[in-house]
Amino acid sequence: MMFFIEVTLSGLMAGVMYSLVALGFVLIFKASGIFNFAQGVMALFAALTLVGLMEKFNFPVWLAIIGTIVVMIALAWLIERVMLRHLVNQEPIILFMATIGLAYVLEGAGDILWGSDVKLLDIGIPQGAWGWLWDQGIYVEKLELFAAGTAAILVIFLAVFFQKTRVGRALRAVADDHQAALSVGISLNTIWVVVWSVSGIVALVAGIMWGSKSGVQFSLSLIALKALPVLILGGFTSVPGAIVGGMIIGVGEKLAEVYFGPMVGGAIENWFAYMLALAFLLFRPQGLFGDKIIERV
Amino acid sequence: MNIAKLTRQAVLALLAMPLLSGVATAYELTIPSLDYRTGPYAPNGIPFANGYGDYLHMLNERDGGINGSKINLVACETAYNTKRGVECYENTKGEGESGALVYQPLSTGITYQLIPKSSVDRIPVFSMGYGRTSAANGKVFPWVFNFPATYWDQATVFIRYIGEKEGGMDKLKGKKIALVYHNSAYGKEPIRTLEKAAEQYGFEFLQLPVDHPGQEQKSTWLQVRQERPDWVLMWGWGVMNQVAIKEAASIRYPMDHFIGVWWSGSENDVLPAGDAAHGYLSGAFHQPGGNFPAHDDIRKYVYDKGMGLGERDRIGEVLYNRGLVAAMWTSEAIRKAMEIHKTNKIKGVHVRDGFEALDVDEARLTELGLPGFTIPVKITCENHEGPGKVALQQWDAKAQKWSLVSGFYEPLRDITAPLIAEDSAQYAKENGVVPRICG
Amino acid sequence: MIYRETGQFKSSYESDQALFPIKQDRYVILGVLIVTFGVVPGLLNEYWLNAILLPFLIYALAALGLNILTGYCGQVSLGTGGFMAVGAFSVYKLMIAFPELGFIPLVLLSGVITAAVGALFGLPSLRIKGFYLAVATLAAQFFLIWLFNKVGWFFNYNASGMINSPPMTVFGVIITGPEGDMTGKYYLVATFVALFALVAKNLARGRIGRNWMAIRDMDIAAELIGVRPLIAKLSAFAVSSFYIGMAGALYFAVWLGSAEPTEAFDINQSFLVLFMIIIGGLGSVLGSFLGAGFMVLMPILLKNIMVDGFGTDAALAAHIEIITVGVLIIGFLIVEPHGLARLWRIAKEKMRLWPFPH
Amino acid sequence: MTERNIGDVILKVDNISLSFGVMKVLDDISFDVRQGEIRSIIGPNGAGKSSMLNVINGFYHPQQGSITFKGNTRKQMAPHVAASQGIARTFQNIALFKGMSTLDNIMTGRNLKMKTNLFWQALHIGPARTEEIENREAAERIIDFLDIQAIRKKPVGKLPYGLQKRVELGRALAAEPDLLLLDEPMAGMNSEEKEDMCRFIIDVNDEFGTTITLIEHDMGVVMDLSDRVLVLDYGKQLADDVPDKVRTNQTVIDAYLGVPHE
Repeated sequence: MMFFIEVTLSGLMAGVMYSLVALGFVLIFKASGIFNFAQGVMALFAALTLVGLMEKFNFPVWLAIIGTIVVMIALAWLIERVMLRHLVNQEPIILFMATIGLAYVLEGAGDILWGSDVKLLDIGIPQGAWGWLWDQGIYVEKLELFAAGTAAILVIFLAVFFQKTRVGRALRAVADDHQAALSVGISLNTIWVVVWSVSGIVALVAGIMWGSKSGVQFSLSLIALKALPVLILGGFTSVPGAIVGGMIIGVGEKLAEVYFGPMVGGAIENWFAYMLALAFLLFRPQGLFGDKIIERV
Repeated sequence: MNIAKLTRQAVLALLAMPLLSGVATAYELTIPSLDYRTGPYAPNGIPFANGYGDYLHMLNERDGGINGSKINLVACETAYNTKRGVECYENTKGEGESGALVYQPLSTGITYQLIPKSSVDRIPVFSMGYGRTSAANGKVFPWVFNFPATYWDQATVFIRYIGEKEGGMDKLKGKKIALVYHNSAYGKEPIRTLEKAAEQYGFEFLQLPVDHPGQEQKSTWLQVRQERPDWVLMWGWGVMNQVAIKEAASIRYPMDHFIGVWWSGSENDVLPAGDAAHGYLSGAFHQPGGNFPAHDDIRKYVYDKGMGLGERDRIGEVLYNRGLVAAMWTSEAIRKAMEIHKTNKIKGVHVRDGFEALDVDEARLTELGLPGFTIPVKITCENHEGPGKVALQQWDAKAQKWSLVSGFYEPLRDITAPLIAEDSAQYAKENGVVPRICG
Repeated sequence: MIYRETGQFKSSYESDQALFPIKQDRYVILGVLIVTFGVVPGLLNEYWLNAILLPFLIYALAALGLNILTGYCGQVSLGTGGFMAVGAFSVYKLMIAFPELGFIPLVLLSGVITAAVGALFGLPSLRIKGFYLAVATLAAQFFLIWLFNKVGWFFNYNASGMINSPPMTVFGVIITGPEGDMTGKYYLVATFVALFALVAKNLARGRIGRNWMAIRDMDIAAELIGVRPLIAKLSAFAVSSFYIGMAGALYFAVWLGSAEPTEAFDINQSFLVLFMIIIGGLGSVLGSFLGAGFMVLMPILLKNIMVDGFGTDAALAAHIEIITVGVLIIGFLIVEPHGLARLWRIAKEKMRLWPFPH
Repeated sequence: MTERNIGDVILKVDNISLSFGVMKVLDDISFDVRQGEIRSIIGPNGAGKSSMLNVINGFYHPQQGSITFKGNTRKQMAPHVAASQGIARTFQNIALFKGMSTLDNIMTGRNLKMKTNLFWQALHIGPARTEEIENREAAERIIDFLDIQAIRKKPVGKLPYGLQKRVELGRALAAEPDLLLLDEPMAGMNSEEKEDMCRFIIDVNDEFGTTITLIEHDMGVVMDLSDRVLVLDYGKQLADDVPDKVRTNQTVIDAYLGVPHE
C-alpha cells in the first residue's frame, strides 16, 4: 500500500514535470493555432543560455535568469519578424512545418553558441529525497516538489495574465477569432511576440527543472515527446488541461510500468502514455478540457 | 544571387570530389573518424573523437606519422545515426591513395552495418569493446576486431567482482542483482550472459529496461526501491546515465553497489549528480587521468601548436583516454602491417594482418608513453577479443576524479565462450559464411 | 525550351484524362525514366548508388505512401516509422520462413501485412482529427517499436534483437544484404518506385482518390454526398501503409541489410517522412519525390560542400548544416507554402505563358 | 408556370423533434414532399430550416419522429445512406472540396455511380477506365448544362462565389438524385446570378424531373418557384400551403413577412 502511494505520488510529480513542457505548447496553440514543434528545443535553448551566462560570463543566478528571459523575448521577436509574419493565414500544417525548421535552427545555434557537452545546472533548487516523507517510508524527490510548486505559481501567473491584463484579454480573444482581437486594438504581430515570449519563459522554467535533473544537453529537447500525450489528453487549448492531463499521464504510466510492465518485459510507459491519451480521446475527441468541436454544415 | 552561387559551388565541390582524391602527392594513411559531435549522444562522442584525433595528430607532428607516412584523419559526422554512418562509410572508404585503412564505427548500429561490408570491401572494423560480441570469433568474422574485451566478458567480470565483495562466488546464491539497461540492441547485449550466470550461481536476476533517451526513470528506480536488489548493474548511454545515477542517489541506493558498463562511467555521467555520485563504480580497460608521457606529447606537439581538437584541460577524461587508446592500438596495428608487408603503402587488407599480429605488451606501452595505461593485448587469427580482462573504476566526488580500484579480472570464459560459439555459428549459418581455418 | 499546350487539342475524354495530357510533360517523364534506368547505373559509383540514390528512392516510396494518407486524405500520421518496422519485420520473418516464394512477392506481402496493421491503427481517425490524430498515431509508433524490440519471435530470439537480412536473389542477382549487387539493388528499388508512383497517380485520379480528397477538403460534405468516411479513411490508411510497409521492407532488406527497431525505425523516421511530404508538396506525387530528394540530399550536399569544399571542421559543419536545413525549410515555406511541387507547377505555368504573362 | 407533373408523396416527415441540450431546434414538424414538386421551407434566421434539411439527409438525428423516403421509414440513418437512397444537397455556406477542380468536384458527386474496386483503379485499365470515361461523359453533360466549361480544370477554391454555388449544384446533380435539397442557393448573389440560378432550378425540375426542396430568403423567388411552402418559426411549424395561401396567412405575416427581412 505504501508502495502504491509512493508510485502514485511520483507519478503526479513526474506528470507535473511533463505539464511544464506542455504548457508552452498550449499557450502558442491557444493564441495562434500553431503546433509548435520547437517547444522542446526552446527549453533546451533557454537552459543552455542560462548555463552559458552563468558559466562563461559569471553572471549571478538572478541576473542570468533575467538575461535569459531577455534573450527569449528577443528570440520571440525575431521569430515573429522573420518567420510568422510571412506565414499569416497559412494552414496549420504549414505553420507546424515552419516550427520544425525553427527547431533545426535553434538546435544548431545552441550547439554553436554554447557547445554540446553536458552542463551542470545548479541554481540552488533542493534535490534528493524529501526527508520527512522518507522517514514515513515514502520517497518523493524534492526537485519535483519544487517543480510542482513552480508549476502552480506559473499557472496562477498565467491565469492573472489572461484575465487581468489587456494583452492577456486580447490573447484570449485572438484564440476565438483573429478579427475580434484586432478590434481590441492590439495588432496580431504584437500578440504573437507576446505569446511566444511567454511561451519562451515557460520553456525556460521547464528547461531549468529538467536541466537540474539531468544536466543541460541535447536530450533536453526530447522531453517534448513526453509532453505530447499530455497535450492531447488535456486538450491543445487548455492551461488547466495541461496540468491535469500531465498528472493523469504521469500516474497512469508509472502505475502501468510498475505493476503491469514486469509482466510483459518492461519499458511500456512510453506507449502506454499515448494509448491512455488515445483511449481518452475516443470518448472526448477534443481532449479533456479542449474546446468542443462543433460540426456544422 | 546567393542561392545560385551556393548551388554552383555545390556542384563544383561534388564534381571535384573524385578528382581531388586522385592527386595525392605522398602516400598518406587514411583513417576515417566517424564522430558524433551533434545529437543526443554528442557529450560522449566529442571527448572520444578528440582523444582519437589528438593522438593521431600527435603522431604526425612528433614522428611524421607512422614509420614516416603521414596520417590523414578524415572526420565524418554521424550524429550516432546508423544511416548517416553508412553514408560516412561509403563517402570515406575510397578516400586517398590508401583508401580507408580501418573503421572505428562507434555505435552498435553502425558496427552491425559495417560487419558484412567489411568483408566485401576488405577494410577491418575495430569495434573496441562494443558492437557484436560474437565477432570475437575471428574464424567467422575475419574483418572485425572487438578487443580488449566484450560486453559479455564485462558482465561476467562484474559478477566476479560482486562475488569477491560478497565473500566468495558461492555467496551469490540467493542474492538479487538488477540490470538497468538502455532498451536497444546495445543495452540488451549482457542479458543472456547474466541469465546464464544467474543460473550457474543461483542469484536472482532482475531486468529493468529504460527507453531512449531516458530522462524519466522514476518507475525504474521505484522498482529498485521496491525490489531492493543487492547490486545494480547498468548498461546505459547518454542522458540515461546521468539520470540513473541521480535517481539512485535520491533513493539512497548505496553507490558502491551500483556498477555501470564502461560507457556509463565518464565524468559526464557522474558530475550532474554532484556529491551523491560518490563511490559509483564502472567497468574500465584503461587508466583515467592525463599525466602519461603520451598526454604530455599531445599537449606539446598538438595543443601548443593550436591544433588540439578539444580543450586542453579536458585531456585525460575517461572518454578522451578511450579515444586515445583506440588510436594507439589502431596505429600499432598499422605499424605491424607495414612490418609484415615490408612497405609503407598499405591498404585496409594489410591492416587486417597487422591487427591479427598485434602484440602490445607492457614494454611496448612504456615505449609509447603509456606505461600501465591498459592491459597487454595480443590478437590472433581466431581470437579477436584479446585478453577479455576488465577492471573497475570508482568515482571520487570530492576529488572529482575516477580511479581504478581493482585489478584486471579474467572473464568467466566458461560462460561466454559457448555463447560466442553459438552466436557466431548462427551468424555463419544465416549468412552463408564458411568459417576460415586459422594457422 | 518551348512548353506549350497550344495546338494540342483533346479529341476524347480519354486522352484528356491521360496521365500527362501535355506532350512536353510526357517527354520529360520519358527522359527521366531513360536516365533512371539507362544512364544512372552506368554513370554513378557505389557511393552515389548506395549512400544517396537508394535511400532517396526508398524514402520517396515511403513519402508516396504517407502522401496518400496525409496529402490526399488529410489524415496526419506520425506512425510512419512504426509502419516501416512492420514492413521490415514482416519481410524478415517471411524471408526466413518462405524463401522459396521469391523476394518480390515477399515484399508485396509485407506491404499487405502492413496495410492490415495500418488500417487497424487508422480506426481512431473516425473520431479523432487534426493534430489530435497526429499525436494519437504516435501510440502506434511507440507500441509497434516496443513490440518488435520486446517479443523475441520477431527477431528469432537472437541476443541483441538486431535483424539481419539473409541473401535473396531476383533473377539470379543477389539483391539483399551487403553482398548484394549494387546495380541490381538500384534497378529493383527504382522499378518498385516507378511502378508504385504510377499506381499512386492512378488512384489519385480515379474515384478512390477523389473520395480521399473529398474527405480531406470537407469530410462532412463528403459524407453527405455519399462518401463513406469509414471506407475512405481506412482505405487511405491501408494503401498508405502498404506503400510504407514495402518501403520499410526495402529499407531493411535491400539498403541497410540489418536493422534494430529502436534506432532504424524510431520516431525521427516518422518525422522525416512527414517533413518530406510537406516540403515536397502535400497531395502531389511529384512532391513526394522532390521532398525525399530535399531531405536526403540537402544534408549530404551541405556536408560535402563544407567539409570537402571549404574544409570546414566536421562538427561545425554539422551544426551549420542543421541550421541551413532549418533556414531552407522556413524559406521555402515562406516562398511557397504548398511545397516544391507547387513551385515547379508555377514555373511551368510561367513557361507556358512566356513571354506574355497574360 | 407551365403544366406541373406532380406525383405521389416521395418524402414524408412525421412529428420530428430535435434539440441540442436544452435548446429545442425543431418541434413536432410534419410535412410531405411529392414527386416532381418544388417545395420551399421559409422562416426567419434560427427557425430551424437548415436543421430540417440536416435531419432529412441524416446528418442530425432527431429525438422524435420519423422520415419516410420512397417508402422506407427510418428514425436515424448515416448521411451516406441517405445519399445512396437518392438524396443530394447543397449547403448554405458552400461546402465544396476546395483543393479539387470543378470537374473533380462534379465527378465526386458521381462516386455512388462508380463501382470498380481498388485493384482496377490502381491499374487504371479495363473496367476502371471504361467507368471513368462513362462518368466523365455524364459529368460533362452537367458542366454543359450549367455552362461552366471554362472553369472545368480550375481549383474551385479560387472561383468567384456565384460560380462556386453553381459548381455545388452541379455536384449535387451529378448524383442524379430523386430528391435535391438546396440550402439558400441564391444567398449572397446579385440579381443576375439569382436569375441564372432560378433558371437552373426550374430546368432541373423540368428536364430531369428532380424533386426539389429548397430554403430561400428571397420571397419573390420562393413564391415564384414553389409549388408549396412550409413556414417554420423557432422550430415550430407555422403554415404549410401553396404560395398564395401562405402569402395571405395572418400568422405568417405577423411572424415573418411583417418583419422587414433582408
